[in-house]
Amino acid sequence: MKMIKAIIRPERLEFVKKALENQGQYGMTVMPVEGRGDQKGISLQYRGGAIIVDLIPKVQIEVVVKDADVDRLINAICEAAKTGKIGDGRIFVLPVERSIKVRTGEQES
Amino acid sequence: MKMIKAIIRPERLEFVKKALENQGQYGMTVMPVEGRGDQKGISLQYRGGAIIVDLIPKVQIEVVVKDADVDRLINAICEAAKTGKIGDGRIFVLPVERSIKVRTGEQES
Amino acid sequence: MKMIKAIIRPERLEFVKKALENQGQYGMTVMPVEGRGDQKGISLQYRGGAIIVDLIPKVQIEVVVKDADVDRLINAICEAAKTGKIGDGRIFVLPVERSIKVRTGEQES
Amino acid sequence: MTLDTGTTAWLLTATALVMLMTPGVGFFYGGLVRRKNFISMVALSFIVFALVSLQWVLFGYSLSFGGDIGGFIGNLDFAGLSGIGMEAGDAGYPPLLFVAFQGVFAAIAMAIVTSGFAERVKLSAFILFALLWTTLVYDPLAHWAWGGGWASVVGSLDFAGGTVVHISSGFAALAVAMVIGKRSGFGQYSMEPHNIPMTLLGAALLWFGWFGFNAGSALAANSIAVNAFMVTNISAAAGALAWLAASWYRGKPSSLGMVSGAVAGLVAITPAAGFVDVGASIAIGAIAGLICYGAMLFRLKKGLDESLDAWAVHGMGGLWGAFATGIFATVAIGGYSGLIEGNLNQFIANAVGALAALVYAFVVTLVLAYIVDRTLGLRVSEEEEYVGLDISQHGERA
Amino acid sequence: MTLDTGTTAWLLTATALVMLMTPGVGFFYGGLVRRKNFISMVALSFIVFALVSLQWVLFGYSLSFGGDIGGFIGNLDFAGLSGIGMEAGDAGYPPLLFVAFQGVFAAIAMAIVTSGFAERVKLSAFILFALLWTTLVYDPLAHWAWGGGWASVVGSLDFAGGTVVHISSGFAALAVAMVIGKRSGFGQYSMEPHNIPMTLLGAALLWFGWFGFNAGSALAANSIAVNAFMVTNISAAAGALAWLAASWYRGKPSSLGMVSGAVAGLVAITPAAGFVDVGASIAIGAIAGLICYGAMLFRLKKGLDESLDAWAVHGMGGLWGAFATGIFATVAIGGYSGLIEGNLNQFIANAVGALAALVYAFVVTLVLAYIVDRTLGLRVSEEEEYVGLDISQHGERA
Amino acid sequence: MTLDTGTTAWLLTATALVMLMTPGVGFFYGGLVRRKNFISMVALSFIVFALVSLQWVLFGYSLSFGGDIGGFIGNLDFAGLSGIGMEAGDAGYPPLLFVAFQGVFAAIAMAIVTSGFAERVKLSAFILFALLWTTLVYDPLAHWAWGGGWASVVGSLDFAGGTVVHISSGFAALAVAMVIGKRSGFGQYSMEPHNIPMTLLGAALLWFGWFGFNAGSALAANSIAVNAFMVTNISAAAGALAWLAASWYRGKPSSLGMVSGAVAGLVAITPAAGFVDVGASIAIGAIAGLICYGAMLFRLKKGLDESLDAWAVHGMGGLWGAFATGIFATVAIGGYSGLIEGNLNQFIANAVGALAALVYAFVVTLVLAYIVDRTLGLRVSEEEEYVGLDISQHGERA
Ligand SMILES: Nc1ncnc2c1ncn2[C@@H]1O[C@H](COP(=O)(O)OP(=O)(O)O)[C@@H](O)[C@H]1O
Ligand SMILES: Nc1ncnc2c1ncn2[C@@H]1O[C@H](COP(=O)(O)OP(=O)(O)O)[C@@H](O)[C@H]1O
Ligand SMILES: Nc1ncnc2c1ncn2[C@@H]1O[C@H](COP(=O)(O)OP(=O)(O)O)[C@@H](O)[C@H]1O
Repeated sequence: MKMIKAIIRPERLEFVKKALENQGQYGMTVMPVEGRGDQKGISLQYRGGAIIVDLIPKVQIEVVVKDADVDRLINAICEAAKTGKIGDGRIFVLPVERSIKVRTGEQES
Repeated sequence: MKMIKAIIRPERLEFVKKALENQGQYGMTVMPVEGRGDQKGISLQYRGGAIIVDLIPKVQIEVVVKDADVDRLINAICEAAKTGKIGDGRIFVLPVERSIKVRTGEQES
Repeated sequence: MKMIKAIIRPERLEFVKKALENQGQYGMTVMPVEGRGDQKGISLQYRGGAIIVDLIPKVQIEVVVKDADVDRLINAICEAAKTGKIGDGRIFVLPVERSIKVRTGEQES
Repeated sequence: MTLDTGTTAWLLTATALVMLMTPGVGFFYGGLVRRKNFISMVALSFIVFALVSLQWVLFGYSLSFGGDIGGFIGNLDFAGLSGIGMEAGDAGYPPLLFVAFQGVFAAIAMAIVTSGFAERVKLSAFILFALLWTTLVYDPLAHWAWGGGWASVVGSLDFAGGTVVHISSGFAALAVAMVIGKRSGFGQYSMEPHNIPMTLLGAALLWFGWFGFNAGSALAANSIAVNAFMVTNISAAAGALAWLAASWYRGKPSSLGMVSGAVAGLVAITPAAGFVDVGASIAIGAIAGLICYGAMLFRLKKGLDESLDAWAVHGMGGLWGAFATGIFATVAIGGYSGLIEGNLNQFIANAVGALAALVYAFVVTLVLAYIVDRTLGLRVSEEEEYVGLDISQHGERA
Repeated sequence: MTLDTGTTAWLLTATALVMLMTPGVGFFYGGLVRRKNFISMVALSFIVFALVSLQWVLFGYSLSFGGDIGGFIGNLDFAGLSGIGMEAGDAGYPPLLFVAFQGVFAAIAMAIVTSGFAERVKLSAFILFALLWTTLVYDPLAHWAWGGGWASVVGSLDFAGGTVVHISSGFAALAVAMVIGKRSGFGQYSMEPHNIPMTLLGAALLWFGWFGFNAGSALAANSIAVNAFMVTNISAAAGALAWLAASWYRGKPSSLGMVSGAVAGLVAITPAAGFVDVGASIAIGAIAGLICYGAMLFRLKKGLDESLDAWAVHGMGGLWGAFATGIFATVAIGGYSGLIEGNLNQFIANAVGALAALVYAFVVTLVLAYIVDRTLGLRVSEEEEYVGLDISQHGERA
Repeated sequence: MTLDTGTTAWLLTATALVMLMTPGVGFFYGGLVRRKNFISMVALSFIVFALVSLQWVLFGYSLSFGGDIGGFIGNLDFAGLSGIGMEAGDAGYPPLLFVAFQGVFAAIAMAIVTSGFAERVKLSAFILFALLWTTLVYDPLAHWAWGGGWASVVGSLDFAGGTVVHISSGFAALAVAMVIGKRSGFGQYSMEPHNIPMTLLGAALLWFGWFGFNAGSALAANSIAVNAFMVTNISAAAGALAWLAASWYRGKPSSLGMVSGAVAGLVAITPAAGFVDVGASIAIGAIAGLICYGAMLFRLKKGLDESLDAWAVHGMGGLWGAFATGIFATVAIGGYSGLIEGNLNQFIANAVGALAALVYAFVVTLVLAYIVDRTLGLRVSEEEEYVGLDISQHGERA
């Protein structure tokens, strides 16, 4: 199994969820993150000094899937998350050795 | 080494922590996440339109452990996190190549 | 490719970012987490009972990098994150099979 | 007597101040629950305020202040505010202003009761309950004490509503909690307050508004109002420090303890504010802080899920305040003597008034809650409770 | 007449209460936007308050209340407050107090307009616009209704600013939204309110402050003030419950709907508060809740991004209030009869006054917004909008 | 003179408004610190309010307003409020109301000082310090200016406490910061304000409450109160815009800058509010915004960790206000002339009064802080500071 870890724009989340659903992939775990990459930072300023903000809010989605589904789902995510502008995000694929359902204890690997 | 990544109900966190402690595993990293799986979504509604909320708050625990401890700890987590109802969560096991203690620089692998 | 996952003190984040930048590594994903390890917990107390707080706020950084860069970057992180006191944090290295840029679809592995 | 613009100005202001207390209760409570029920707690207060405001002008005021029926309740002569003139009467301000001022008291009483419903009540059932409770519990009690009912006849003193508002709502919350049952998971895992600063904000609004509550109850801009203002502040201060100290003794001095103590002091001085002096108010507030803290520990030990401690703070604080009024009342301030000045009768009258209200509020609330529970069902489903009332009842997220 | 300390006390208090409404609008709006624009929304209100306060004493007051020029605007005799005495005049309070009281009305009107700018306005352009709007829209409208302009001459009634403040700001927000254009992404993905409790807090401050707004507009601590206070509260309550019920009927009873309904009720009673009785206020509030709810649904259906519904709530609520004043005014309260008492003229006068103000405010705002857009540019760049105005305009993060 | 209900109404209201400022300071400060110290900041304000309220009625009032001892301090004749009647005296309101009104001033002064303790103070030591400071710094200064002490004898004018409250607390915060030392990590990494909207909320409460502070200090509902109200608002507005503009010039117009400027304007007008006209208030506020902004930049450049800028805003703003009163006072408003009207003596008297208070407050605070530090230890341990005061001092989490 693989974990697809996608870091995307927050406002594309709904589209990505829908796209995954259309591919039959419902389960996922989502968390807000901040990231930087090619996107440039911004300078903040408080009463006194300045602070550089180079971490932009993003959303990270983790989906654990069968090996065979990886390509299909990556394509679906890319399509749904893309705006064509810098900051669209990255997808990483990590190996997963097993997966356990807490409620039933059933294992897959 | 392995990373046990468990996504559980927030209100079971204390039980899982205790269970892991009982197994001698104290170190862990925890973060709030939202997830969906077999649990159905809910429809929200603002002044105007409706919004479907299908992401339910969960807690994610990451524990990096020796290979030999994985099964024991998974069992402990499952037992402590289980309520028997849909939404109890999942556990994923990922390979970890090395682990470094920042303070001392000491490495394990 | 590898994912370097570093859990550090929040107030060292700026130093670690700068250190990685000096190494030419700009891209990263950051999220607030809570962790426990060798650092002891604290007892909280509400109107009535007491609550043990053993999860201390930390920041987690994930950086996906080429295999060849791992050691160098780990050293940089360790140096920048270190205060020498308990609670400085851990770094874990996980294998990454591929990396995709959403905007362009380009893949690396 | 013609209209006194100063008194009218002060009562307009006081009414506005008391109005602000109801959302104040909402934020105080809202910070104490889990995040998933934050909106719910605040919304319950707002809904109560709107509902009771209407009930009050339609018939609630008349039930409370209409012509006496058997010492128990008022008649419907003033229903729909018929016969409430705008000309200043004997009091120096328009009678309609008295209606407005009393109306905001009725609202906050019911808002305090939401403590017993926290994080598990079904909205529709709550609305029905709130209407019943205000009509059948609050209105009679207001009549007893202030509308010419039996309690005023026997001479029980309640300056600003220690019995009418606080004992009634506090013990009602207890009855509600017993009928609706514990929150699922109560006692098994901790339910940490999710946003203490919001509770502190609510406490600030309560303390601020309470000046209107107590000093407004003088119904004039005069020296009684001034005394009420001063003793209110001092009792709150003493209560805050007493609870803080007690919780420090047993662990850490929590900010929640401090503001709970302040509210305890405010509750306890409420019935007494027009009758006692500043010295007494220190004692009343400090003892209130300790009693209510003890009551809360007792409640926790008993495993009772009267979730936000309306019983411990308002119920027990109000009870102490009623007794304290009978003890500390001094003829120099309000023309009445209490126990300390040798007037046992006053103490007895106050005890009787308070205990009768306590029993009445507790029993009738128990019955009402039971009836609503059997009919509409007071409680949401387990799944709805799990996702939280914000989403399940309001379709919203904090 | 010498100074009446009671009236002076009440107007000082009322002015302070109305002042608090402007940050109240800021928090109400701030909770409704996305987190990245929270500070911006609150800051706009504060900036408006500061700017308009200065504009008012420099020349705004004079334009509104100076000697009449053609029924349209005041002259500059009072510019810089020259000739505004501190001695109590005929009214029983110092004229300077009237200046202060009216000034906080001017500020909140412009604060309401920020709804149409939400999450996309460039700060520099906003400041220019705010100055122009207050001078060229608000000040003339205040003159028409209260400063001896044509509307007061034809007998259009506006007790506390339903037309001057609410119709004007609501329709101005609509015009602004049309010129500045939709937020990027509007209609494509949901823009969930990020912090509903802050909106509820803002609503609490608004409800509280509105007692100063309406009851203060009696300009005396008298029975008209008392009546205004009472009907204000009842209309708010009725509006809250009406919108709650309507949204319940179509889905869930949201807390946002409830407070929006309360504001709708408050808006609608504003022009009527000194002229109608409590019975009428129930109808006015409830109908306001339904009308404004309908207006909001209409706005959404049309895909109009008047983002925070100033048009639906203030514009349409104010319009209804102006008509309602012409319908429900009763001689027993304020000396004027409306349609129900057979006085068609009053209804017509009110309709004319309201519609003229509506057209004037809408058209002039359209022109002003267009001019500012062509010169400074009303809108931030797409990138700035994406990162949010807190960071891009203020260099801050909530 | 008999009781004037209008004046009594206004002073009751004003006292309540000033009370709300103390939690206002708590939220203003609480938003500026790191999340882990949010509760602590708010709790310090509450604790101060409770402590000082009690100290005031027990002996603080008497030290301030009791019979003069050598021009320096009052005697203990009024300790425990003995001899404070409830009958209206010459002033037209009950003397007890004056006690209450003055008491809330004492509380907020100490609350402002918490700026210098932020994020590192040990609670027990803080409580001791607060009691000492109020008794040995605030009470004498109040006596000097208002209680018949030397400053009033030499004719130094301080209408509402620019010197007594603001110079004293601002320079005290500076002294505290020097004794307690920098926060660990100060200057090494950024300590971003964690919740700016809460600071804006605090600012709204401060601005609102300040109307009670300044217009209440007229001690009557009269034209002086009205003038004070108006100039207070205008000075705040001018201060807000001045700081906003200055920070815009150097970078971005931050909302924090805006509200800091508003507070600067409010501080500076405080001593002047009963003596200057609206025109002067624009200058006073705008210059205050610029001076305090400059002072803050200076403080940062010096690497001084007077963490929340009480010195820059209250200390320096108060100093400017004291001078400004001596410059702009006009006989037409308050019966006194300043420099502009050719009265150099007034300017000198004010400068002397302000500088003496400054030196006294700074030096005595330094000594007190030093003594408390050597005995109880002012500061928490490094580990406690690291986890934050919410957890380490209160056992709570925001
Ligand atoms: N090397 C990396 N390791 C981890 N996360 C990264 C890395 N590079 C980019 N990211 C994440 O991806 C997000 C988008 O990257 P960015 O370079 O801004 O966009 P794009 O890939 O479209 O040019 C970043 O905000 C960050 O969260
Ligand atoms: N395929 C998946 N990939 C990643 N996370 C998942 C996946 N499936 C489920 N999860 C996570 O597990 C949580 C619980 O799953 P759910 O299906 O609701 O419960 P159960 O497994 O008890 O039926 C989800 O909320 C989500 O966070
Ligand atoms: N076994 C583990 N698995 C996952 N995270 C861990 C583990 N051990 C430690 N951590 C993370 O590292 C952080 C720092 O660890 P800690 O033991 O407190 O510091 P130090 O390593 O300097 O002694 C913890 O707060 C936790 O987030």
